[in-house]
Amino acid sequence: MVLFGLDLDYAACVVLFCLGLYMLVAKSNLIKKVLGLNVMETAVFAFIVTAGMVEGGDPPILVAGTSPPYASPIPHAMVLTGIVVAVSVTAVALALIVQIHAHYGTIEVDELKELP
Amino acid sequence: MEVVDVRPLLAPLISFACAGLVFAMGRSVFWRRFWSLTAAAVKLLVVLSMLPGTLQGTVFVFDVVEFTPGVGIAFRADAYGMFFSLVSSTLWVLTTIYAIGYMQGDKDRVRFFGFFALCVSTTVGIAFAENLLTFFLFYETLTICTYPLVVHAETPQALRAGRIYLTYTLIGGGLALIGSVMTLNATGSLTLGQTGILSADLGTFTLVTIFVTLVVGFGVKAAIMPLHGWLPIAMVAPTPVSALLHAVAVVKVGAFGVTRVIYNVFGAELLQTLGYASYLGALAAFTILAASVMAIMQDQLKRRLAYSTVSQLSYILLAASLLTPLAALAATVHIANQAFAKIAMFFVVGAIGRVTGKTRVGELAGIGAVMPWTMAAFTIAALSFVGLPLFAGFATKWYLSLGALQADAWWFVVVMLVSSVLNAAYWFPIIHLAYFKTAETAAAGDDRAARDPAAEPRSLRREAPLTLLVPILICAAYVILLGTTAEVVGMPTSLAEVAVWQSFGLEAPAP
Amino acid sequence: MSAAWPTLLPWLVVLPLAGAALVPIVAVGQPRRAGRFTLFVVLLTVVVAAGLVWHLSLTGPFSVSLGGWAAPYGIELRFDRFAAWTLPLAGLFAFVVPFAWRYLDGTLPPERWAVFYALLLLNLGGLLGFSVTADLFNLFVAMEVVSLSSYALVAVAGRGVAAWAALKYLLLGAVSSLLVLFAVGLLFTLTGSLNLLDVTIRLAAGGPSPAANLALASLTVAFMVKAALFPLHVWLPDAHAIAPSPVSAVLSGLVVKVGIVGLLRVLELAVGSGAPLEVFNQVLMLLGAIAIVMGAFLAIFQNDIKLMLAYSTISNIGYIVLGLGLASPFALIGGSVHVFNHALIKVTLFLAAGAIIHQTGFRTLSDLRGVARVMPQTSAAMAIGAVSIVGLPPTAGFVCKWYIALGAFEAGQGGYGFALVFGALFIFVYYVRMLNAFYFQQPVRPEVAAAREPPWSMRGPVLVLAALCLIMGILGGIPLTFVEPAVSDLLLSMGR
Amino acid sequence: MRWLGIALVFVAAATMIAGVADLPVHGTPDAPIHRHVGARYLEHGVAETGMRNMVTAVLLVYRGFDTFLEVVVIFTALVAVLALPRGAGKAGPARVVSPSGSTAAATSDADAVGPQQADVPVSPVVFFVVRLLAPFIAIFALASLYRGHITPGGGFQSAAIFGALFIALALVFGRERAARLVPVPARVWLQALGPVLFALVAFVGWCLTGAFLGYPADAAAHAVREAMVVTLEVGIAVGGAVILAQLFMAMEG
Repeated sequence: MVLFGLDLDYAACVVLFCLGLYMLVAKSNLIKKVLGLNVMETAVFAFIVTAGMVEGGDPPILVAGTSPPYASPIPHAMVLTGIVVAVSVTAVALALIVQIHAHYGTIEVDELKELP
Repeated sequence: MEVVDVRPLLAPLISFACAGLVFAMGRSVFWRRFWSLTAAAVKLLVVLSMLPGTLQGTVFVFDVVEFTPGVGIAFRADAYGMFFSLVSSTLWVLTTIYAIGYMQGDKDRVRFFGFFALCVSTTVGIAFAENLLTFFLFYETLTICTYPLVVHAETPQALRAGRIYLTYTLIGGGLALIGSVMTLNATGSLTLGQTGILSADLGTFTLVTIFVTLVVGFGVKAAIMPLHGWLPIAMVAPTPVSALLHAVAVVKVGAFGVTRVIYNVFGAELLQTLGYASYLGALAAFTILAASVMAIMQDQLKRRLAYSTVSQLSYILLAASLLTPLAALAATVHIANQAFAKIAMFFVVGAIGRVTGKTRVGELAGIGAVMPWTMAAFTIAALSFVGLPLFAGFATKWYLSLGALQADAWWFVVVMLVSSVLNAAYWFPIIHLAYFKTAETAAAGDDRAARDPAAEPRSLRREAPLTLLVPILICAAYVILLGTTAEVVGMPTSLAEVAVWQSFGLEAPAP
Repeated sequence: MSAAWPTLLPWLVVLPLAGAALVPIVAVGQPRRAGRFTLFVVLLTVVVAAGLVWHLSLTGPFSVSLGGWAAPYGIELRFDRFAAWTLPLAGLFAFVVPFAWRYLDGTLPPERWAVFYALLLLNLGGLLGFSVTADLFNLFVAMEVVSLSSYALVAVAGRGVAAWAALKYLLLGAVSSLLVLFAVGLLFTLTGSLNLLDVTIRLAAGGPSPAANLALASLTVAFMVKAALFPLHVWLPDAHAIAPSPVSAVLSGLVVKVGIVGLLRVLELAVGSGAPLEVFNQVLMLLGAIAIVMGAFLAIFQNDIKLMLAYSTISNIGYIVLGLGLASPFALIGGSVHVFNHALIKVTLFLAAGAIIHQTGFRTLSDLRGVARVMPQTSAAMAIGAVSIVGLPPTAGFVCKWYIALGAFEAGQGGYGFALVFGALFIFVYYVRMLNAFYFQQPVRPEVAAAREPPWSMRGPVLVLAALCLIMGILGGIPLTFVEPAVSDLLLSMGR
Repeated sequence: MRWLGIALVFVAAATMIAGVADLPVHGTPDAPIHRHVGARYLEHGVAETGMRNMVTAVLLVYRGFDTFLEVVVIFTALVAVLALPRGAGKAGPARVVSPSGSTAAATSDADAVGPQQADVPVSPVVFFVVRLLAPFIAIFALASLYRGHITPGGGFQSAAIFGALFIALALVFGRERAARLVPVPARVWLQALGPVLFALVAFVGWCLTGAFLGYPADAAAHAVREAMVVTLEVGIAVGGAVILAQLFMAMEG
């Protein structure tokens, strides 16, 4: 859906990206920061998949039931890999947060800044 | 004509290897002394072996490795480089002997002798540098190697002196780097072999910047007036360091660098037309006079010597800035004259400090009786600075005045005379104190006719130990030698003439 | 045999990564075997890299399409002359691993040695993958392997403090990776292909477009974060200071170069596609100059030697970026040569500092007074490293300063030449403090007075690296044989 | 600090919107994304790879190296988490982890395993539903793995489902009992399955076709290609599942 020359789907992804960025930058709780990071990641994946979509196209599985035009398979492959990267980064981030909590007893950035 | 020869590379390598050996085997006193002395002697022989060839005008060239396209690390032993390396090699031998005696029982001698050898290897490297890149390479290495020597005493003042020394010299090094990079960018080559590689059509901005950055960059080590602050403060180093580095190696490198810039980077004709050298001449003249005045006020012996060095170095810069062959001859010859005279004085001050513990001018009353030979050398050096005939200093002043007249700048002759008077003003009181005053009369403050010194009781005479005395007397002998044999062929002055001919691109007239 | 070398290119990347997976298996019974096996894998990689570089010197750049699919349809690995830097990269790892053998005794419990070495190998594999790939998405995934292993390597030894530094590094690094993925998505949408060369050609055909510029801008910002260029450097000092020394050496010397290689790729992309190059160069020049001065300025107030070394990384990255920004032949050569020289110097410095900390247990200058008396050889390596990081002549650091200053005047930007030279001298202020403390002051702490030289597995690499710093300083010409043609090709394509 | 964040977000939003506005409108079949590489995959995909699901074809055949690096990333995540110091620090909740071979094992044979065994008390309804559905989830994961090249699904998807199943069981039956699903000595081998199998298959492909991870194209070697694909899929699925399980176990909150 296009509105004054701007593709609204892409615009939605950008807005989602910026929301995630805000969460990451402004929130003081570490878990919320990591959640913000995940929101940003989802936004980028959504952007890549919508780019590969075809209006009324079938998924790129060439079996009896499907017919061209097909959605492009490469964005899906990229996003699949991207999701695994997102999972890995989030896993390591959470493990670090566990360490910080274990050592400092808090995961609020403001409190962490005052501690020695 | 140019001859490819490995000796210009060999000279720095010998002292570099000596430094490595001293660091490696320095623990044992014998091996440390053995390596230092043999390396000094061998290097002097290598440099001397090139002397006959140079006198005939042959230039020994050796390219080591390509650094950037068109410029590499290369050596070129022309007459001027030979002159400077001869001076520094002979003095290295003398200073090593002196240092062995002087540093008896001192701590960290391994580090001392190691870095000592490194400094001399860089000095010779600078003397034989074929292009500004190699020159700058050794120039900065010299800064790094002298720092541990300046800071040898490890006292807070020594560390402060080291910091100030580094600030001055590294900023100088930075400027020199900018200058050489601009020259390479402007002309595509950095060789010091020709009489000037820059051309007038480069635009005043580039030429002025190159001149200022290179002259100030090397001028810092030549201790010209506004940039001289580090020299008096660096006197905190042990005397052999002050003697070799601050009277011969480091400061001479600065003066040598400025003269290379004037004669080989710009070239006398180009500077004649541009006229920048006259500003340098004025600054040098001012430095000669102001430093002498400052020297008079110094009560510390070593600081008085330091200010005298500042003023003497500006002789070389003044001579170089006159751009006439005779003045260039004065500049070259003064490198040797000032070196031998100043190093003799430093040795004397060191010997006095070591034997009697006196460091202030006021305490020197009656020292002539206590250490007659040492003070005799001091007097010879002082007379040479004042410029009396038969002493080395006279030759410089004589050629400098001729050069000034050749460049019809008569007021520089006046500067010469005034500086001689000022020199007398700060050397003769010391000699007077030393010989014509005994310790009691000086203390009593009256100036009754001094009793005959010969009648002093035998027990009062405590001469400096031989290892200190011998280098002092050799230096004094050199001062006289340089003074009397100015015109004799084969003597240093003739080498200086060959250097001047090469700097001005004249044909060597049939000997 | 020489024809077979190119097909080994994918194995250059796969060897360390598969090796990393095997390390925990090899170390099941014997934790020490992990270290030996890791060195074996690294040396194998060095041999492959040497063969590839030798082949490169014979035939020039070559590329391998994986799976047999031609370039735009499959992933293509390209070994161009800039990729020759993978040999010294693997070589430096071969020094860091033996150093870590004894270093880990004091810092990690034996059961975690295996995962530590696995992380190191993954880091090496990711770096190699990043340097040789010519495929945009592959670039992203390889960068992710490097970043992920770096986050963990920062937090491996410390308690909460290291985790906090690592988390800051992670959050910033993840955002920059996302920007790369976003740019890859944009470029893929615009051109329909992921191969670097193919994308460049199609972008050029398409003419200038804000979307392409946005993609290049987000790539630039992302790689600036990875390279810790000044305004985006906040994560680097804590991360590199808290990490164990062999890790700091790898992070500061090699992982930071991911950003630089990335910026080179962006330069190639921007050049080909006709994007506004002047803006790109101006920004790089300005930020590079600021980084040099600020990196030096911030370091003056530090007392912890590893923090000082971390800050000097920031100014050295400033050198390289200034070289890239000036985009004149000599400046580019200087920047590219410094990518290797700085890695060599920084690894020497961090390993020497690590050895000193390992033997004495202290990290601050005031505690480490007089350490040169008890550890002369390591302190000598530290001194050589300090002199070369400042860029004084006989050492490797001087080569780049000379070239970039020359390049600055060649590009008519004299001001940057001055900033480069005098910004570097700023650094020497705190290195003089370090050398004074080491050499010219009496030991204060009894532990320092009682310390001895580190074991040979730590001292050997440090001394050899220090010697290399000097050799590479004098023989500045060797890396030129690869860098010069590479830069001239790049300039050719820039139409200069 | 807060205002800096908001300013940064707006700047980012503005530049991205400006850039994105210039993109060709999505969804039209003739957009550049569909014409170039994508079209070729759709056209020759079935013939060259013998797979129906083009996404899996891209993942395993055309861009197999990406997937190799992908498996390495997930392995890096595991190694990263294992590298961090273990155990609760001074401020962590003191939670007594009963040793794995403890009394719980004694009662395992008795069928009366009640919800109270779990660390966190679980309502009987959830306990019963999970126990009931567990086998079916496992079968679905296997189906997704097996039919990955014909229908949507594949290695990563089945790994995710297996991981989720493991976590559900761990929550319901308690961490120690679930840990015995993945025996400690086997973990070291299983976690390395992904990268190692990929390297082996790539080596085989290299020997057969001279190209890294090259699949033999001729009809006779059809079986070999099939075997290679299945090995890769199994490597990704099992390796991924074990890694996800270990990641969960390592997170002692």
